[in-house]
Amino acid sequence: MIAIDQKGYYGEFGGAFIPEMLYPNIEELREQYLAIMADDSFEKEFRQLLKDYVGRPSPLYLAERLSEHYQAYIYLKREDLNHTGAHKINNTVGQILMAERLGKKRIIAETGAGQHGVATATVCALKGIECIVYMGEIDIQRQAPNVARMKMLGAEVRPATSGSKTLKDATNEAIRDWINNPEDTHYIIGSVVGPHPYPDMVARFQSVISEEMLWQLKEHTGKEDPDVIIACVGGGSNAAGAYYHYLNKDQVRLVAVEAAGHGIHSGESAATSVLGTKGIIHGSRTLLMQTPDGQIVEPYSISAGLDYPGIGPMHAHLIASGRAEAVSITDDEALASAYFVSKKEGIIPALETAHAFSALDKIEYDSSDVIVVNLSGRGDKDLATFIKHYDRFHK
Amino acid sequence: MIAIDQKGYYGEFGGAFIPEMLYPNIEELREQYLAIMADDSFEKEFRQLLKDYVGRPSPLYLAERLSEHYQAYIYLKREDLNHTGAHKINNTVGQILMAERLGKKRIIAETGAGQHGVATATVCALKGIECIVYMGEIDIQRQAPNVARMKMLGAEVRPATSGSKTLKDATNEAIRDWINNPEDTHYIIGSVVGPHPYPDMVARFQSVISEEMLWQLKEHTGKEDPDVIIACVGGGSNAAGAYYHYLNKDQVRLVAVEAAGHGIHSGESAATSVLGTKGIIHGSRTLLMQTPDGQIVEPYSISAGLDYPGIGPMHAHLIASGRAEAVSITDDEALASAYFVSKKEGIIPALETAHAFSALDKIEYDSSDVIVVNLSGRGDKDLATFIKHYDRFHK
Amino acid sequence: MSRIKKLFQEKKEDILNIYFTAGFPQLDSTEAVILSLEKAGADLIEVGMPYSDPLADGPTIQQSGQVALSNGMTLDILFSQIESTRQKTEIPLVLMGYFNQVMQYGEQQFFDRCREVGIDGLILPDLPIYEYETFYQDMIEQAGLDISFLITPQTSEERILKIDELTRGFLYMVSNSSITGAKKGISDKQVAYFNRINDMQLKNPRLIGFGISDNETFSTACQYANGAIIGSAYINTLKDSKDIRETTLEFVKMVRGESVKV
Amino acid sequence: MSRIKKLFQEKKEDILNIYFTAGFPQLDSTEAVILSLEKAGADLIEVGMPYSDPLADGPTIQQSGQVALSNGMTLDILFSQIESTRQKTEIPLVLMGYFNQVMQYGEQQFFDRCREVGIDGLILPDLPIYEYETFYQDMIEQAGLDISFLITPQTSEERILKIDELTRGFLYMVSNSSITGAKKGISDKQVAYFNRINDMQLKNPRLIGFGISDNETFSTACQYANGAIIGSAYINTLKDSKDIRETTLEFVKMVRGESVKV
Ligand SMILES: Cc1ncc(COP(=O)(O)O)c(C=O)c1O
Ligand SMILES: Cc1ncc(COP(=O)(O)O)c(C=O)c1O
Repeated sequence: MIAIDQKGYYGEFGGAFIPEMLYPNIEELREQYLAIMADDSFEKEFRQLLKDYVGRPSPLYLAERLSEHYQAYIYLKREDLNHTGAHKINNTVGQILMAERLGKKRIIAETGAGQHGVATATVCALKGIECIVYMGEIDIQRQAPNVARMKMLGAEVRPATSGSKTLKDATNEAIRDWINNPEDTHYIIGSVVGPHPYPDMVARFQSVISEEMLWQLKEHTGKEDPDVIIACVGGGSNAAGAYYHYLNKDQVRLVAVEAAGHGIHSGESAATSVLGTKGIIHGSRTLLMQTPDGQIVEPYSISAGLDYPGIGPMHAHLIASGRAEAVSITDDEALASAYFVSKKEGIIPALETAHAFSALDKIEYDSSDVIVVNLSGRGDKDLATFIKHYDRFHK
Repeated sequence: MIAIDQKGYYGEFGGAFIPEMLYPNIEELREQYLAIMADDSFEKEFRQLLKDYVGRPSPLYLAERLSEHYQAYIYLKREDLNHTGAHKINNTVGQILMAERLGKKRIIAETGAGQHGVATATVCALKGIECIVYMGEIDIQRQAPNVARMKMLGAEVRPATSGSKTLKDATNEAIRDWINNPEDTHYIIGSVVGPHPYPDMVARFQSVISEEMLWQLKEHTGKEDPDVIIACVGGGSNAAGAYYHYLNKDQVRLVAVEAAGHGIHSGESAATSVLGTKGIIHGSRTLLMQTPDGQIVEPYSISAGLDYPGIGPMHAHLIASGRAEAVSITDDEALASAYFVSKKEGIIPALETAHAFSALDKIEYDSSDVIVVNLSGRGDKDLATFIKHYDRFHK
Repeated sequence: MSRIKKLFQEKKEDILNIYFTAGFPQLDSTEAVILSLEKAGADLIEVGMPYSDPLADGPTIQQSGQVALSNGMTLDILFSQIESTRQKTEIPLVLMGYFNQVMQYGEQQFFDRCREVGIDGLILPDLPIYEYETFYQDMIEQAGLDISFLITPQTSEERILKIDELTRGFLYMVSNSSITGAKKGISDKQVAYFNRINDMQLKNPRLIGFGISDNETFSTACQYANGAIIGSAYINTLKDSKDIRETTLEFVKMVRGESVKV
Repeated sequence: MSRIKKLFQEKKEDILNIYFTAGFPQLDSTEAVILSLEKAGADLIEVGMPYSDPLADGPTIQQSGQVALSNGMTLDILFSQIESTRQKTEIPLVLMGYFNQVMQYGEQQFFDRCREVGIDGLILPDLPIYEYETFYQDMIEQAGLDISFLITPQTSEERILKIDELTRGFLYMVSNSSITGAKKGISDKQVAYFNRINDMQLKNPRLIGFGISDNETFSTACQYANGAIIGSAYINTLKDSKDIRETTLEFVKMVRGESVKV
């Protein structure tokens, strides 16, 4: 049985390793999140916004040309069609409603690829709430369109200039902001990471993905279960959402795809499942990339959303327990998949999602298998990167 | 009764003023399009792709903060949530299936904002068909993200370097290409313009917009009819789609919003309803901006998708007959609306669509009125323009 | 009898029809071009009304039109140029342009003025025969103007017969389905098409246009029709011309094969 | 009795606890800093273990940690530096760091080694009391180490009592809910909070930390608690120091109000 316990542990992973300054915030959330989510008015508003504002259900699309190429039934769960272009908004819609009910007046968030920052800025605009987004300086450069979008939406983007100047550091800065503003501020974490109850709360908001997959697969194939679900894992929120209702169905294989950067052992990688060891990052006991002395290692991936040295505790548990298979994909493999999928299906995936597609080249499957790839986001934000590397892949 | 006649006329507008070289293509299409569209297998494939690939139905969203601001019930028809980010794909999905059934092996298209080019490149990738998109040199510059997307999708973008180097000239080039390649090529026109049967065919493919509005409004408000429908008009395809099922319901006001550029009478404008006179453009008798000598005037708008000297013959008829009200919106009014809507609703509209929003400041309505704004596309492609002018609007 | 009909009655082969854009290279070169063409031995002249958006023309003709328009050419200027030139020549003149120009001038007015200034026929490539028959045939006939329609390799036999019936003066036989100035030479496929049309025994004489640029293509075309039409190749020559008269003389000689240009 | 307990038994007020980052400004400045602080009159020293991702610290301490890490500081080096410094001083030493560092060293090993080298107490800001009680309390007690937990203006009364119960040595009273080095001065609101805690009659002595930087803030803090903790202000001084001993002497004098730095 894969489940989270009372204290926020999936097996030995999870918990809430937070400074006392954050205790009231986290405790308030921990005590209330399940009750608030179970409340009828919350549920109603959440579902209505998912439908009318986000555009859910996101389609489940049988990709015929990919299916032919890979000789299997490849379905794409189209989170790229959500408002703002990725799965991230499922969670931010939920959390802004949560923040409203907790009486918060100010929202902070961290972002890597900028999708979570945009999704947060979006729901803050929707509700007229102040929004500050922390983003690594390097990510600000490589995901410029999303920075522009946040500005349009009225959010303030604050650069994180320490460490690797990427997602990890943006998260540090967001936590520091929260410590400094413990009373009126809600921190909308963008993935299934952070102290309990965040991993569980975010997974629940994202679980709408697999909730829809159940009936959509039934409609398409006659049965609820696919043979394989593939999702990329930065922190792991899109994967958590895609796996959620299948976690305890052992017949469904779960494939978690992480970024191997220039190669797993190149020293420039974010392949946490291989390189990670148990430790604490951002308030959670999980797998992370660190030195023997416990210093967190700066990760690398071409994909800002996967460029993170840890994974959510649920995924640490799924991988450690053997429930999920981890696959590591290099920058170039992901780029090749992005070009390939764009031309085969007319869908330009996000760089993060391109890693998930690459797993189709790595895993074993039968020609009768139904494989769902969670298409976590669209690639508009990555066009500059795609164009930069285009010629190298098109001789 | 608003309807097209046998020869492709809406009242005195329409027809097919084409050189003989195009006659076989246009005639083949004219003879077959209705039968093909009525065919079960076509209908089934079209509907399936709209659902699973495009992500239809697009939501009808009650914009609460806009409603409060404008003191009316403002609903947004969310064509921005379609795959590729605008209404254009409804038409290209239909036309690629049409081209397939006509046995065509090569697709050409013109594009202004690049949305139609992207939508065409997308369906060509989906079907594995060669795709060439003509685009004005100026539009290639101001809509760079869409140029990159077309490249990713495997299409060739050919610059139109004559005239104003915008949509009109791209259309000329596409027609020339078609004249040169009359046998294997289908020309996917991107709006309700061009010779009969294009205006009617494109309107029919886009009519899914108002088809959904009927039941969505019923669900939201208890009745099928809104009081007002607002849509921007470049060639007029999103407007045609949003009006279609309401054309003969005179109780529903139709508002057509065109681009006034630097001001209707500034000499830099695309306000065809005011400045246009009857004439022929791109094979259709309609309203267009021209000199007394019949030379077509180069239009101007900040919005590439509205920067066109004509309007589709349906709209010429709707306006000339008084069925639709025309509203002209300047660049700066549209920009102000883009900033306003982004911050009020968390939705960044396309520059084209921003013109439609501006009409809310211009028309009369009651506080009990249900107003649908057709949110024809998202603004990702326009971020550079928005950021360039941002400071001027945020003192 | 119209000048065009007369021409085709008197001459059955090797008819050379040359197109030029009015107002190009200079606003007032119209007369010089027409008189030089006549002098050089053209049989028929197609006067292009420059247009902002000439859909059915290639880049050469487009650009010449742009130049003409920026030189200030208008229909009124053109008509008076023709009117005065007509005093000096009896060569058949065909006006070629886009139908929007006709509409804006006022259809009836346009046709009347054509007649008045001495235009003999019209080529309006984007006026389809359906519109022609329904709205304009009577007006044009009453104005006493001839009109040429196009046929292409894709035109069906049935439709060719219809077009032949409506045409007065000569048929414009598009050599291959492509816009002016686009391709070079004449292929076997085209020859088959020419023969097919030949065998149809149409009532109108036929001129082959598109892709005719020199003596070789002109001579080949003349084997299969009453003559041919040259456009872009002549415009290109005019573009670099120092002396319209001389350039035109050399060009027509070259096309006729009477001398080779050095 | 531990050195910390002894200190608080002997001295009830004006206790000065100074934090520094081990390995900053130089890898081997640890001993000089400790001995200088003692000499200058600090009562207690908090030795910071530099960390890559110090969530609860402000930019000054973060940056000093980065410098220390690039100087090559590791836990093993730090422990041996302490071990040899401990031969020369009896001042109470509290180790401050993040729990991941403890985990990677091995919890039991870490606590044992602390004891061995002469560390007296621990501050582990991201080790919550639930985890402490459940997993580590016994180990730490058996190693004979004191441990300080934090309380903040937001901490509930019930929880303060619980924290007071678990704390051994002294309570770390966060002056306002913000990270180190973030704010300046002490407000009325804070005074109310200090008074509220004072009235609770807790078993542990209390030191006020965060925002203490000079004589004014130190004196105010000392009115409401047994003393105060200074971190960022001292690090900032060290950063520009030519002579650790002299800088430290002047800094402590300044804080104690014994002389004003020029
Ligand atoms: C499109 C997309 N997919 C995946 C991710 C990775 O995040 P997660 O692992 O939480 O789904 C991101 C992060 O920004 C993203 O933008
Ligand atoms: C988002 C959007 N709206 C509107 C238009 C204008 O086209 P139409 O008038 O055909 O809807 C365009 C054209 O590119 C567009 O991209």
